[in-house]
Amino acid sequence: MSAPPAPPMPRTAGSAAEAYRLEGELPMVEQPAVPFVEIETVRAREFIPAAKEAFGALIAEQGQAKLIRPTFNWAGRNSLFPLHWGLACCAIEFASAFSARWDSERFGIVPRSSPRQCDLMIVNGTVTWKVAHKLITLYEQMPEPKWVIAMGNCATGGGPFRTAYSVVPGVDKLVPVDVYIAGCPPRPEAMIDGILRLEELIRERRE
Amino acid sequence: MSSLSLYGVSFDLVHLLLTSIGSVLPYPLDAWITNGTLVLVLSVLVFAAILLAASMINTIVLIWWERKLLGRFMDRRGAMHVGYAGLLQNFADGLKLFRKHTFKPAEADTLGFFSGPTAYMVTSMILFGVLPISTGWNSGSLPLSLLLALAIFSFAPLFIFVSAWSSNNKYSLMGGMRSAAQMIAYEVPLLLAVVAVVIVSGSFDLTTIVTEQQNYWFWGPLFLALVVFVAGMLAEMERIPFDLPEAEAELVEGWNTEYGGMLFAFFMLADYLRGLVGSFLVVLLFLGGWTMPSWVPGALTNFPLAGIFWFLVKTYLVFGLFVWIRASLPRVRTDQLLRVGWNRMIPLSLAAVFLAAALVTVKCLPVFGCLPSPGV
Amino acid sequence: MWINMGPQHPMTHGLWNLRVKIDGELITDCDPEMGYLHRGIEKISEDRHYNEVITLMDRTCYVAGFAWEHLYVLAAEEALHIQPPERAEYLRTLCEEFQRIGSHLMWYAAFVQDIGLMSPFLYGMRDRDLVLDLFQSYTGARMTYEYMRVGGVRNDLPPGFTGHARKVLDWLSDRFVEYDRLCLGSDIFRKRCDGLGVLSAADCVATGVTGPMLRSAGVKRDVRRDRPYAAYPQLDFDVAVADGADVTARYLVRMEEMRQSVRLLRQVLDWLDHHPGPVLADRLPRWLGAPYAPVGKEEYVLKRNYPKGVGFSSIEEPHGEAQAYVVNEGSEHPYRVKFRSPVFANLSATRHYLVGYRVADIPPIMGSVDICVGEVDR
Amino acid sequence: MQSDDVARTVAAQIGERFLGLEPFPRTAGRLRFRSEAALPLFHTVKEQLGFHHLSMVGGIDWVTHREVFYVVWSDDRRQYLLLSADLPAAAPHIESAASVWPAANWHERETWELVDIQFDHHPDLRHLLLPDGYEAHPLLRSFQLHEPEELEVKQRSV
Repeated sequence: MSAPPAPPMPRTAGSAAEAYRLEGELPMVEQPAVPFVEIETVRAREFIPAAKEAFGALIAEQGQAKLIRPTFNWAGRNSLFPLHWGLACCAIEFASAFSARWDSERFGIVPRSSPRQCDLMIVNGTVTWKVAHKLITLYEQMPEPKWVIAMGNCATGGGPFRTAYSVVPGVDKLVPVDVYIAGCPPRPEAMIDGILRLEELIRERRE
Repeated sequence: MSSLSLYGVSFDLVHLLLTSIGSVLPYPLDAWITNGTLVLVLSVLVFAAILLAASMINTIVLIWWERKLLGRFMDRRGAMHVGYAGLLQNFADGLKLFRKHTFKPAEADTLGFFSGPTAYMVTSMILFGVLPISTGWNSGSLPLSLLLALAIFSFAPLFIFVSAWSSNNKYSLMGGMRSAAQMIAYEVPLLLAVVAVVIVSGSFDLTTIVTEQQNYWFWGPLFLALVVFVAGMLAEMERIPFDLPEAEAELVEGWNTEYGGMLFAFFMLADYLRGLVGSFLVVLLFLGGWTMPSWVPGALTNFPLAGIFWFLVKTYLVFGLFVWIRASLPRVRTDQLLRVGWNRMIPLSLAAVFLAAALVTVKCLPVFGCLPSPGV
Repeated sequence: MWINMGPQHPMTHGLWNLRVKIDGELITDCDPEMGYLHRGIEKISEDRHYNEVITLMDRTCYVAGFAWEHLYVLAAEEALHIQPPERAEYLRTLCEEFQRIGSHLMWYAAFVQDIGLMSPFLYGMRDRDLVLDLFQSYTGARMTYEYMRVGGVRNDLPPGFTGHARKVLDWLSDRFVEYDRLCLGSDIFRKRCDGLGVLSAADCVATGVTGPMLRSAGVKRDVRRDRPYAAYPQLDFDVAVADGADVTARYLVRMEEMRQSVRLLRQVLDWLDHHPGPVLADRLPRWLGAPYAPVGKEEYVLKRNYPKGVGFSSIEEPHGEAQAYVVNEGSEHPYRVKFRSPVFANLSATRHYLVGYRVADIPPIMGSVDICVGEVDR
Repeated sequence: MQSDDVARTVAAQIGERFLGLEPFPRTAGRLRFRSEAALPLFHTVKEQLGFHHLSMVGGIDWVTHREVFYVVWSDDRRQYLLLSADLPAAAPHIESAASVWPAANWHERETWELVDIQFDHHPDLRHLLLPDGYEAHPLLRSFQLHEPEELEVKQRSV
């Protein structure tokens, strides 16, 4: 007994899954016989998605769970480049965390000035409405995968300036936040601890 | 020589592999598979792969060396938690950058944006095929290998400028302009310093230049040329007293501001490749390459791969000097840099050339021999 | 071509935007854009009890928290007619002078990084941590202390503090020599900084520039000397001045100020060793530190018959001359608090000391101004 | 006492628009004047009395009226002098001091946007601390602080 022939892939919009779903709902239409060998030039732009799909499936089945994802997660969590900027008080402790006593570079944390080269935005201070759209721009300029740490009370929820007219009550109203660090300002140890917790999150990440 | 060279090694390897495959194959196939052209092509590929692996590993270890050394200069530790003493840190960085989303800013020029870093990386890598590392590590004797190396070395400003221009970012553009101006300004004294070496050694072949240094290394008699060469090299490598194109304080990240992910990794890797090549050249031209003076006990120079070992030791020490300079000097300004380049470096390098010519004329080189070796 | 340097830019050391018009590498015009860190501290203060405002003061200038606490506390005491005990005044002087060293070390770290010196940044931060450790030993915090009170300070020093503080001062005095060797000993440093960002004494006065920038132009003006407050009248020190009005002169002034601070601190520590006493005035109004509750409009109405008053104070903050104006209308909240930030005035003169130089000169010049955006935007 | 000299000089210059010199601890005093006399007063204080340094400009909303105050410093006298004028609550305005003391520029911009005091003939009166187009004046008494409204927390899309 041979398996029924797969329905033809739709050429335009829609996906294979959609075609299968339709098949369940509608009565089968008689298909003309397909010749065994079809001589056709395979174009690169058709080949690449197909190959991607095939290899993607292969990797998803076999390698990804055991090899590829752990490897890349290991790399990703051990080299987090935070964005080098300072908003307010916490920025000083942020800088202290890179000084000789705490030396975040031990963990591979190196601040970069260009958002294009960063994985991690540490919001180290009070976010005002005036700077909000620039913060979002910076976040959008960072390439995926990216993370955000809200450092200190102001970034978490407005802190002592919560009632002020110009302050965003927590940066999570602007961008998704992964880790919140309490403190006003948090000590450098706390900042490093926050980053290590983020590393734990990345370790369990599946994508 | 050819049987000893790295290229010979790869040829032998491929030949062995193909003949063993051919021995189990029927008639027409075994003749085809052991044919000379195929062996040649494959051995070139194997040679390139060995070079690639060696250069990559060396570059990554070089970055580690710089980070640890810089950490010590700054009273801290540097990377230490990933792998033993942070040795795997740079592999993690590389893998992470590989994993990052590759993108292009909306207003950037596609062709230039992607080809710039790639070409910069490739030209830096080609250099490894040219430079001899030890007696067994070259692609055969090129009579003009020094000129070829320097020619390839000076391609870089073009590609930096292309990628900076096509990024469509004001900081990138300014960085690219500075980079081009600086590299062109320092190309001239660099080459003139090399001319001094060529005059003394009488050859453009790096292998010959090294064997000429068997008795005395050139840093003693050609000290002036060495100073000019190191300064020029610092400018070419864009390291800290001359790192204006990436001056972090004013031009965010200089010409690679808009680059992220793998393209940024290309830039970083190519920068350090050039750092490695620069240190190689200093060692080859002035510090005797893989040779060691005769007063060093034979046990230290006669073990297998001793040439490579000593060559790498010298290279890393020279790079350590560059790191030391980076840790202790501030950055100069563009106009000061160019003024020093055109007004000071060129006269100095001309003086070095004349000095070398005078030394050769009066034949008093052994007097200056820094490490005289009467035995050889 | 206008370029935006900020709000996220390595040069800014905070959240502001320097818009620069350049012609090639030459600066032809500039326009600082402030307010990215405007947190409405003056408004929130009207909502707080007198002692609660001190919490905000620490965050106003986060590298010189003690100086701003001191500034506010002086004005509030004047407005509320309270006299602090003498030991508290010495303790405040101790805090302020240590804070000056800490702030200048922070400045040093940021400034040398701007001109590309990498290691001294780490050295400056390392030595600043020693000062912060001292603060931590008697306030419990590294940066936001909440130590001073209207009418004194919160607590006395822990036992053994003065001995430890003297050791730190000895260590720092040695380090200052090292800093000078690293910077002034370097030809590149001198070439980068000499004759840069010149702002003459007349321009300084006209544009309201104060602090080390003014003293670097040769004007011997220091609030600690001209209008002494706290324990300064009893202490012996010199006002650091330099000629040249350029970046190097500002460097020299700040370095000398740190040495003078060490000298002042030794005197203060000696006094503190021999004069125990209370650190908080007795018979303070209890509502000074009542718990915070948001208040409505009607709360501003006078409730108690406390005498009204206006307090004005002026201190020599690490960045320059800071002033506070506190209006007490007899309620438990200050009616109006107004601060004068020295960096605010120093930045408003940007056009005078930036135009005509090159893009590469912006970081050293702005570094020599010593910017703390928190107190500019408040 | 030097403050007598201040009162005399100012009274001679601006006449009855000079409202008196109140004593103020550890300063030369607080000089009250009518807002119409601003510019001549500033010139007098700076040029005749030698207060070359303007430190601070601020405003206070007294609900019934507004007050604008200046703090100036003289290097010769080593003293501060406070200048203060009352302005009507409706459309408060005063002549800008920026032509006399350039330092007043930013201070007046700040006072304008926070306390809503119009400075006539100011060279560059636009928003400094608040974003462009912000219409409220936060340091007025009528401006109330309140708990921020609840906003939606952004979630990671991946």
